[in-house]
Amino acid sequence: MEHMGVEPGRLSFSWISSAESTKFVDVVKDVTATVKALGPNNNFKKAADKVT
Amino acid sequence: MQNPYMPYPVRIDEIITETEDRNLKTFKFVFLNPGDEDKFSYRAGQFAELSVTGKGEIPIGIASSPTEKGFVKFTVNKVGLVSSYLHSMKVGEIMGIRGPLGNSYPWDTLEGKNVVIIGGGFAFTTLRSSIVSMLDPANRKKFKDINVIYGARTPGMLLYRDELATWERRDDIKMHITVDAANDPDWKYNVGFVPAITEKKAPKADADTYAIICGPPVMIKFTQPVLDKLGYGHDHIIMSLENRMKCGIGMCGRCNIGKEFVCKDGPVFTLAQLNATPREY
Amino acid sequence: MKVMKIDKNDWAGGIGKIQSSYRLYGPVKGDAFHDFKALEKGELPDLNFLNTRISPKSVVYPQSEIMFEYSLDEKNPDHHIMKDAAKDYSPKAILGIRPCDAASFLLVKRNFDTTEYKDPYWIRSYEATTFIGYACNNPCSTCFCTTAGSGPFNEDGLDILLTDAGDCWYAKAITEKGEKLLNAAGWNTIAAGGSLKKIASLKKEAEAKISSLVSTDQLNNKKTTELYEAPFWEDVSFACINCGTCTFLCPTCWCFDIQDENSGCSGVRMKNWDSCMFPLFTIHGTGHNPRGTKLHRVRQRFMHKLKYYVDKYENGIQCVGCGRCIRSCPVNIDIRRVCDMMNSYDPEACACPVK
Amino acid sequence: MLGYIDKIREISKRLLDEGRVDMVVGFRKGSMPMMNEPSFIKNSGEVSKLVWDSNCGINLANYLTDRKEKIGVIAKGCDSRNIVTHILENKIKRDQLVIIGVPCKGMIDRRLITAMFDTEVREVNEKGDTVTVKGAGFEKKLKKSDILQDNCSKCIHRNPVLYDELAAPLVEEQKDIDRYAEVRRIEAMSPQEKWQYFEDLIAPCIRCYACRNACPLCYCPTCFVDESRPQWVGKSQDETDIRTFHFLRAYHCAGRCTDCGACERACPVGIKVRQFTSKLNKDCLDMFGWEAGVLPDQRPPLDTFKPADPGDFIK
Repeated sequence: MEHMGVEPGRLSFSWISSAESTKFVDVVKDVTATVKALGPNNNFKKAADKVT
Repeated sequence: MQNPYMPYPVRIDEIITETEDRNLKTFKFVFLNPGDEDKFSYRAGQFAELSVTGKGEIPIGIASSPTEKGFVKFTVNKVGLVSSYLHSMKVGEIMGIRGPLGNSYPWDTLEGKNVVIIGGGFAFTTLRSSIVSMLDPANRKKFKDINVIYGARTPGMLLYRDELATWERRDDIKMHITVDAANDPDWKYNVGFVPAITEKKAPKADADTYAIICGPPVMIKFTQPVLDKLGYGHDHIIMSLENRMKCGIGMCGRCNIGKEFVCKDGPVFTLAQLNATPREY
Repeated sequence: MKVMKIDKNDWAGGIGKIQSSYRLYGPVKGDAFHDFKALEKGELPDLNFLNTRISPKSVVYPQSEIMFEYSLDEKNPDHHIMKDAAKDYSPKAILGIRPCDAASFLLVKRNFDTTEYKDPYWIRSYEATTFIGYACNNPCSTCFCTTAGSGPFNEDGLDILLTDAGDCWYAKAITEKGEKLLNAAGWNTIAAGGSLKKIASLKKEAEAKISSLVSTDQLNNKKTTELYEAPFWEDVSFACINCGTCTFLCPTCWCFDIQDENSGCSGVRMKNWDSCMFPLFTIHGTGHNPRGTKLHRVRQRFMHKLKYYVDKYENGIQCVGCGRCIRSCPVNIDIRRVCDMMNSYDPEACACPVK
Repeated sequence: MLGYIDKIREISKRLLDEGRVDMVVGFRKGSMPMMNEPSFIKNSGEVSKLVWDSNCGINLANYLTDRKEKIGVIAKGCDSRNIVTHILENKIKRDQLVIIGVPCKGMIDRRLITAMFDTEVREVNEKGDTVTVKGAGFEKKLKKSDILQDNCSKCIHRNPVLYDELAAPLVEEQKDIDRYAEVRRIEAMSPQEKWQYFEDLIAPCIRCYACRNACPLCYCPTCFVDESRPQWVGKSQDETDIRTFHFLRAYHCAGRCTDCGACERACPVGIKVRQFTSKLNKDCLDMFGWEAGVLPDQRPPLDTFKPADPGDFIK
């Protein structure tokens, strides 16, 4: 994804057991904070409906 | 220039679950714009594209009869994306219908003739349209004997059961209803596959007798030899086809069998016509 | 009709003038090949090409075209009702179209403009277009237009035919639409008397360069079902990978799909090019596919172009001989070979598989 | 490589005569310069139709699956690697095949040659390492190594990795090839530059799916772009949908792609489709030491777990 031009930080992988609730919360907090800091991603929005 | 892709807006007026497996529902539509009903003037055997906004369109045979006014009816089997969504819709919701499309059963040819209708399963929709239309007091005298052979897997899988019972009681139409197997101890009609019942009940062929046959491929496959045996000429066997369609007006290129478009030149063909085309249906 | 002489020095100026009253499309060179594009103001068409890689059909018939818009928001009084999308049918002109490609529009018109139904998108767009053809002085070895109902100087479907006469252009006005455009361009110097003769001799020269020919004379005499069952289809279709290259590049392929696409509470219904090469094209909701194998699909493409169309319209094959499918097929399936096999097919003589 | 054909015909004839195979899948002479057509022969009288030269780039592994016959197949290095992949993925059984291995010296890039000249290329002949290109009013001799397909020029598996018969002695593999210079160039870009690079790369795409259909790996009965329930990708020419198609397809080839170049060869508008897969090939090599289709008896990295697999990307 990063190779395609999606900024680092927008995609995150984690390995969390169903018992690791605190880790889950931490990861979600981390990821949302990183994504918010990056701001909105317009790249994957569709082009405005063009009429030819 | 009239835009043939523009559906008429309609409101769902009534939804009837037809069969015990709940996979077949009849939708009754009312046109939103008063003038559209007149523009949607059809003959039995034609179909329309049901347009579910945001999902797409599906070609469905018209189940109501031209003699029934104020609404149009379609019976839809739940199969793909659009039909599944349609099954989840409720009375009052807005969608569109586009048509009428295709040719119809050859009513000009059938006038003054004996008509044998052979149907199976949920392919009975345009046949219902035909029967209601022929039985209309203004039309009945245009036809000689009317025989109907209609089969389904079980009694609960028959479409339009109330109407079937009404027709049974009439003496101007001979009904031969059958099921593959009856799970109902009170079943008082035939048991057996459509081809076998056809062999027993269908009138012998003559120049004035036409068979309209519409049903699943396996039924058609085994009924056709029976009709051959009874002496029906291939130009006296009338069939209605279905194929994947999009435009419904002979332009998008997918539904053709040979040079004929099922959507525009069909869906009704005689077996004699089909014999001359590749069997891509 | 009149022939104008265009001094090569007046070329750019004329193009500019056309652009003030027409949306102008012309061939433009990309990285490796030419393609038709809407020309910017001041941009000149690049006529140094044999033919474009992709056909110019998209100028009239875009690959993806929005027909309707709708709202799914029940607060909107017109929710779930289709509304016509805004369209621009102001005059446009396509400059540099090869005669074979121009002829293709006449073939496609038979599909979209019928007595029963008319496709308003195709017809309006077609009628808004002025076709300025560009005669082929140097056809390719894969061109077989002369035996496919067209030719390097063929005028069918054109409003103007441009001929490169070396030191100048000759522009022959074929229709009133064409004359109007020549006026708009300010190209109004009538060519000297010898111009028609010069064009005729260039035409003869070009036609003589067409080295590949197909025979189509027997196609309408063949029985559809016999051709359909001919044994050569296995051999013809073996290499095919069922990509849509041939159909997407073909000027005469018109098949399309209709799709709804939602975005939030609104959406559009559009027409997109489709291809008989794709299994999805014909598959039923039940999963049954009447053209379930690549043999079916390859056969459909050739039967449609070379038999069904011939029978349906009794006006020749649905092919103009541009050769694009031959040049771009990744596995070298050649319509000329298939056409000859079909045209010469004799079921009696053919007990063994044809190779 | 021209000399191979006698041996190929001889082997094919023998296999057909002995009844070891029902058909031989190979190439017949094409109808235009630099093109040969994949085809099959079923009786040994037809072996003379088979040809072999530097225009046999199409990957024949594509033509083997979903067939019942016993097949003799002519396989270059890349074809054989895709056959290995097919065997690993249970698309075909080893004992259904007789592989006629062809040590390969690379295929020529017909698009490159076509683009070199303003007028049409009418005739192309090869002799040894020299390729002679002729057209109206020109004739030019080119060195074969200068006009190879990009993937062939970087190929380090020219010899078939799996074969039953061999059409010629094995060739020397290319050494010291920098296969991933272009990938590294993109890796060094900023996210915005990367985005723009791929946007420009796929701008000409017409969604004909030639790349997908030419790829031996793309054998799904229904491709994700064709699914309607759910519909993953829009059907219009929107660049988001086009990009989604290309990069998801590349992901589906991760750890499986043999860099045979079929996708690029098939693309009618000249998109360098391999730019998507090369990065994944490089990563597979860097992280797992894996090259697809080289080892017939090892599972690919993405369907196995080893404790030593790199996992730094997991938080």
